[in-house]
Amino acid sequence: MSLVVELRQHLEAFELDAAFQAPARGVTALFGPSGAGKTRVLRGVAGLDRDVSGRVHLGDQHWLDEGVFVSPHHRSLGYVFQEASLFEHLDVAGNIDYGLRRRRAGRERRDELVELLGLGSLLSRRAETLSGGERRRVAIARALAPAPDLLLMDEPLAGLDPARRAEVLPYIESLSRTLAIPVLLVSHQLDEVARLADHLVLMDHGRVRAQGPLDAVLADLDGPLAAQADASAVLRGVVRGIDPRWDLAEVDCGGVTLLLPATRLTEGQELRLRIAARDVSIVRERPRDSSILNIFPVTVVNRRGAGAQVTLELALDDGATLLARVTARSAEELMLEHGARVHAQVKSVAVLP
Amino acid sequence: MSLVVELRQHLEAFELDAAFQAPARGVTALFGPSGAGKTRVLRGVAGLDRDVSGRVHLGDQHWLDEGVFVSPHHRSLGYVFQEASLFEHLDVAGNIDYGLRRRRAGRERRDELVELLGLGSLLSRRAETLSGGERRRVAIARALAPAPDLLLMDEPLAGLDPARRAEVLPYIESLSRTLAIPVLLVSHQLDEVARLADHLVLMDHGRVRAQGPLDAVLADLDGPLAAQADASAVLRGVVRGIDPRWDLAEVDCGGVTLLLPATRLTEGQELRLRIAARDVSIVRERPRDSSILNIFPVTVVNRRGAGAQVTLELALDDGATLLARVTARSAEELMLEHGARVHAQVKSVAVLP
Amino acid sequence: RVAVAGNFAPVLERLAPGFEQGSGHTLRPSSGSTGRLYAQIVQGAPFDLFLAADAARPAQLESRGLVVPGTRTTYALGRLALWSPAADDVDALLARLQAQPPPRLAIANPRLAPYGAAARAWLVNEGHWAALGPGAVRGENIAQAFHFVASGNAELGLVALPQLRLFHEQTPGIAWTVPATLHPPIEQQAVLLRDSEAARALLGWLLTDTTQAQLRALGYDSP
Amino acid sequence: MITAGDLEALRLTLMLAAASTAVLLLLGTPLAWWLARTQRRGKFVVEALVALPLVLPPTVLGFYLLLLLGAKGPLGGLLSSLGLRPLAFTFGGLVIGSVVYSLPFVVQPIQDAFVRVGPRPLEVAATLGAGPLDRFFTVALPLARPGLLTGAVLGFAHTLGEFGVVLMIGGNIPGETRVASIAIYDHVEALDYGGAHGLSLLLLGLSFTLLVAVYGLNRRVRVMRA
Amino acid sequence: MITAGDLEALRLTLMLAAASTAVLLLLGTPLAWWLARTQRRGKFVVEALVALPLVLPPTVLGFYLLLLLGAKGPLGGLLSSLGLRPLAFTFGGLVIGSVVYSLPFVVQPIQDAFVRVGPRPLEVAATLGAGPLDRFFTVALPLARPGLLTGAVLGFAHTLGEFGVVLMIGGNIPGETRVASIAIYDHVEALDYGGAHGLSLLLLGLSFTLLVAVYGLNRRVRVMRA
Ligand SMILES: Nc1ncnc2c1ncn2[C@@H]1O[C@H](COP(=O)(O)OP(=O)(O)OP(=O)(O)O)[C@@H](O)[C@H]1O
Ligand SMILES: Nc1ncnc2c1ncn2[C@@H]1O[C@H](COP(=O)(O)OP(=O)(O)OP(=O)(O)O)[C@@H](O)[C@H]1O
Ligand SMILES: [Mg+2]
Ligand SMILES: [Mg+2]
Repeated sequence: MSLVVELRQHLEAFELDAAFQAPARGVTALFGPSGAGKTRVLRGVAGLDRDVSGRVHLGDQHWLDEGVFVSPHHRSLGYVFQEASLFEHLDVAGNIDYGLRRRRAGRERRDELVELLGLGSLLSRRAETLSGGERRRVAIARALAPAPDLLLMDEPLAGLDPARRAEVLPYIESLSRTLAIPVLLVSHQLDEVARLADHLVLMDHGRVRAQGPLDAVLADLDGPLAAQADASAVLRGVVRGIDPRWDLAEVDCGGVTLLLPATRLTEGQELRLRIAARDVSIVRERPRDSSILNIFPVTVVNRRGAGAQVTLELALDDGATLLARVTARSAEELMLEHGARVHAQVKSVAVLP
Repeated sequence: MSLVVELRQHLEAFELDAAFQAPARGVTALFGPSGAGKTRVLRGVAGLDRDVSGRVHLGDQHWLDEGVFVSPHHRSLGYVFQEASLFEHLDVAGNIDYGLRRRRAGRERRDELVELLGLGSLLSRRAETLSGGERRRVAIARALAPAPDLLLMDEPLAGLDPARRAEVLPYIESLSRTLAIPVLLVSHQLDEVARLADHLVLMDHGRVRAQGPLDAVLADLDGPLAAQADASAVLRGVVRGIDPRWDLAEVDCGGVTLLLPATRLTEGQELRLRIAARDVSIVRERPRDSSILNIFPVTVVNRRGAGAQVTLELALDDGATLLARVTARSAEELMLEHGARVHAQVKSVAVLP
Repeated sequence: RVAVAGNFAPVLERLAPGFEQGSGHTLRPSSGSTGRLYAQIVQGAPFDLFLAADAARPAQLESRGLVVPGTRTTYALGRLALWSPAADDVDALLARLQAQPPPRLAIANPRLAPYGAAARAWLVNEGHWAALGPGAVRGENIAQAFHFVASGNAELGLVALPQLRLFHEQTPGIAWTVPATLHPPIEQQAVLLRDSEAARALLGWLLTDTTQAQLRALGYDSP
Repeated sequence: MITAGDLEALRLTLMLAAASTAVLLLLGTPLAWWLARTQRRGKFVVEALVALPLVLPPTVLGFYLLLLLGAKGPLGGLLSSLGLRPLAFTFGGLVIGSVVYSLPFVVQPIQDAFVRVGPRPLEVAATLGAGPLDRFFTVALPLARPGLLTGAVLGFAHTLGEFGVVLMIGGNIPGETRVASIAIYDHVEALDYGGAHGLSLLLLGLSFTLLVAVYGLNRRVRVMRA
Repeated sequence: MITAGDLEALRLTLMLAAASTAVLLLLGTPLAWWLARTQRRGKFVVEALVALPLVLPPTVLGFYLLLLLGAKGPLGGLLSSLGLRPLAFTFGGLVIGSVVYSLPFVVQPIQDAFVRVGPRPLEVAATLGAGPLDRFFTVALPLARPGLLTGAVLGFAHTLGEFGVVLMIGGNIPGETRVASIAIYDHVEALDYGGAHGLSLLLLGLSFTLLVAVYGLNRRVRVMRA
């Protein structure tokens, strides 16, 4: 069930007019500066504002359309609000279980979430005595527990420590894949988004500036992200084998093979690697005795950017694309022009699966 | 006026017993997992809980001590709460100006902040109509405008987009330096903290696990951070010159010279560079024709870590320390043992001033 | 300043212009229940003359020494009337007292109002009390008994004859005046609280033959 | 000093107060909810109308109720044409009177409490699949508890002391409509101050115990959950 | 139908209601604040005490106030021994009576509103240098505005209709203590239904206008700021 969104809303001093699609499986990231209208979009999809017009279709369910408005409680969705917004009259367990009965969901996922989010010892605590991060974890568990048909998450991981974040993110992604439900995620951490999202929607001033598969939007040197330090390439690969001696995984990305720390990887696993342009360096000749294990021959196909840094688009031999950010001086000295054959170096430890 | 903190508080299911010092100038980061007691510490310093015992001295002002308790409104501090907590009955201007009259502060800093945080067009808006990021920006402006003697900031930048964050962080740091006021900052973004903080306090379960100058805590391979992907070295340097052709700055870090993008740097400027272990790679021989401009001879002095990755402590020739994270396989193959002479490579674009 | 029992207030108001023109004094009546006025007088309320609805409270004031000695006088005797807005003739009216189920009968509270006490005495004498008394609706005073009947919530009531005379436009149906001999006299007494010339003038005027004749026309008996 | 009749009156009073409070909460809560949530222009006219019974003296209000309920009144006429007994001088009539007079004291605090709950908890509940009624009972009501308590206490206490309306439409029938407030009043009017003091003290003592229990319990509940 | 005396009574009523509301807010707001903020154990006893005047019939309450304030009462005695006039049967006495009787209606809603404001805005204000009084006036009061409005409206309207207490300690003296509610009551008692209807309508109309103005204005203020 893919999600089709087309929303118009008129507020004083703000005009929302956004349209995009989100695929049925995987995470669609909503990205944009503060005040871009991201929260407005989520509210519109959830049906919380009645003064919104347009279309919201989840598969063949028409939640909003000409003359159609399905009440929020009849839309099977989970919403993690930007503020935790816990029920202050209930304890943690009461908050998490609120949706379970109403969505007729079982308790397995709930117990899984309590475990994952470390809420076991907090279950009988009242909302008002929780720390900021604790509240947010409860809010996540509450929205996810009933296993809805759509997940809306407004910066769900803000205020969580990196360790916890690293655990929760993959969980959300695998939930989306196994249940085949779209996830709309607002985040300001592009690295996070990139590691997790399949689809990216860039918003500004109430409008969608760019949208599409993550790889395409991130790699688009003409797109709105190119100027930022966050341009990245995304490679898809399969774990071919694991070297138990060094605990390294061999990941076949169609032509090139990457060596990565094997943590949490299993043989045969499919995965997606985001390789940030800033993590890729260029050498003309393959160096010897380098700690960098991943070095591939590439062809420079594009070069953008002014000032001290430029971004290069590099074609791997199988046609996939890598991005590299280097100083303008290096680009000049190494003659990194269109068609140049060089080697790209990627540190294993910079690529986190 | 340095800050001396020693706080004890007993809550059901949580025991706070934390002591640390924060230098008079610069940012002290409070870092720790959710529920560690960071917010409790800030509240204790602000005097918002009366059931706290211990000491809070800001220079020669004794705010809390045996038999001494100065009311919060007599403590000259600015507090950015974890939730924006705007006054709902006032508009944005009313919120920002609330502290000005009471702390008898001028309006220059206020106008500067309104500019910096992009609040100009929101001044007459009511708090409840603002987006999440907008509320947070107002909260920051409100706390900073009266130029207090101490700043307490509880994840002030959560929910801000990267561009805004990159503007606000240096402002907070320069405020701390020019006014010589300590800043206590809670953050979960270690990269952010590292770029900004001089001093780090690591908390867990209500206690201080480690504290000290940022470089020391981050580089301490025995410390609590070593296991995380965030170990970094911090170098201090002075901008020696700027090459206008490539827009590159030459930064002298006592012995070694780094080339960095010159954006926002001026000649003679002192700065601090955080070099993350994951951004440093090792080669035995200096490669030719590499896009990596910063390559230094180093000596391996220490090696830690199990599994796929190890962290190396590298001594620069002037005695400063770099950290490098490499795969165990590379460490073995390149024989990166104590005493090995190798070259460390650091990408210019990975080092953000 | 006159403290006047609620049931006599409209009568006083009707007659007052005559007094004010004759004497040149202005009347400032404060009406209320006799019990309350009594309590207020004990607490020093600034009244000059007390026109009570009964004889007991003036007597009590006198025994407490709060009155000008020797001024306690009966200024009127009340008359009780049985009234039903729905009845057409007196026989039907009286027959209703024995109807089954017993009708809603409104009386003034026998404990508080002399009219109520009189009503109860008459009902007891006639043998209707056992059937009607416990279910009778009691107004705090005779005016409320009147409201109960006038609004149609009670079918018949024992009210004050002056009420019916004074407001004959609003009182359809049939009324039968209970003979004065069949119930204890409803003595309304007055006492002078402060010896002012105006108050004495008013008390004197109340007892004059012309005034008493007017009161008789309204349904009071003269003492 | 306290007669059997007084105790009877006291019993009746408590029954009346309990019944009225129940009816008040049943009527007042939805009304307060509507007032708190509606965006209609004319809302404040309804707010003013709800407060209006307050400005009339209770006895006068009772008088008008009497006219309304009487055989000739619109409501009384309707009832008797349906073959029903008129409501005046019955317990049911007393409840109606008390409800009319105490309504504003119940509606206003509850309305304020609903307003302060704000839209967010209800939105969250909706996204979790709770329909309007469900949201009302499981979110709005519990969060508005202090206001409900205030409304209930004010309504209950006010009905205990309520007097003018009851006097007018009750008819002071012992055992049926003679409540404690009227009994005390009678004692005062009859100059039986001893009886008045006794019954007043009894009523005050009883109410005080009740109120302390309610407030204490409320506190306990809060503390237990904290 | 409406006499000069009636208008006089109306004027007196409005004055009394205004004065009482002012005193009620002045007394009730700090009391509500204390009740909302205190952590003391005995707090709910005070809460119960505040609600207690409610449970006595107003006339009876008035009777006890009369005993207290009258020339022979302890307070009245004190005053007259100081050479002052006793308060009973004066405008001042009426104000005292109204205040005692309406206090719970004012305190409870304001207390609820203060509780709902919560500690956070006050903490923020403290960190911005605002002392306790400053915080109270610039943060707590504005945020508790709906509760204050409710308290003021209930107090005002209740004083307009207030009757028993005023009747008892006021003595129904024309131009001095004879307020509109009593005037209507007198008309009713005197079977002057026309006069009662007229004055009731006038009072209702006036109050309705006033209430609509207050609620409408309140709405306007909210809308303007939104
Ligand atoms: N009720 C409202 N009335 C008027 N303007 C509003 C209202 N709600 C939001 N806005 C404005 O609409 C714009 C978009 O708001 P929205 O909350 O969607 O932003 P956002 O993209 O979620 O930003 P953030 O990342 O800061 O949360 C903002 O400029 C905000 O000020
Ligand atoms: N009023 C309270 N009563 C009981 N426990 C509390 C109370 N307030 C906080 N705690 C507990 O104290 C611990 C520390 O809380 P604190 O808010 O300081 O955490 P924190 O370090 O700020 O975490 P976060 O990053 O999630 O905000 C938490 O486990 C929290 O549940
Ligand atoms: Mg938002
Ligand atoms: Mg916190």
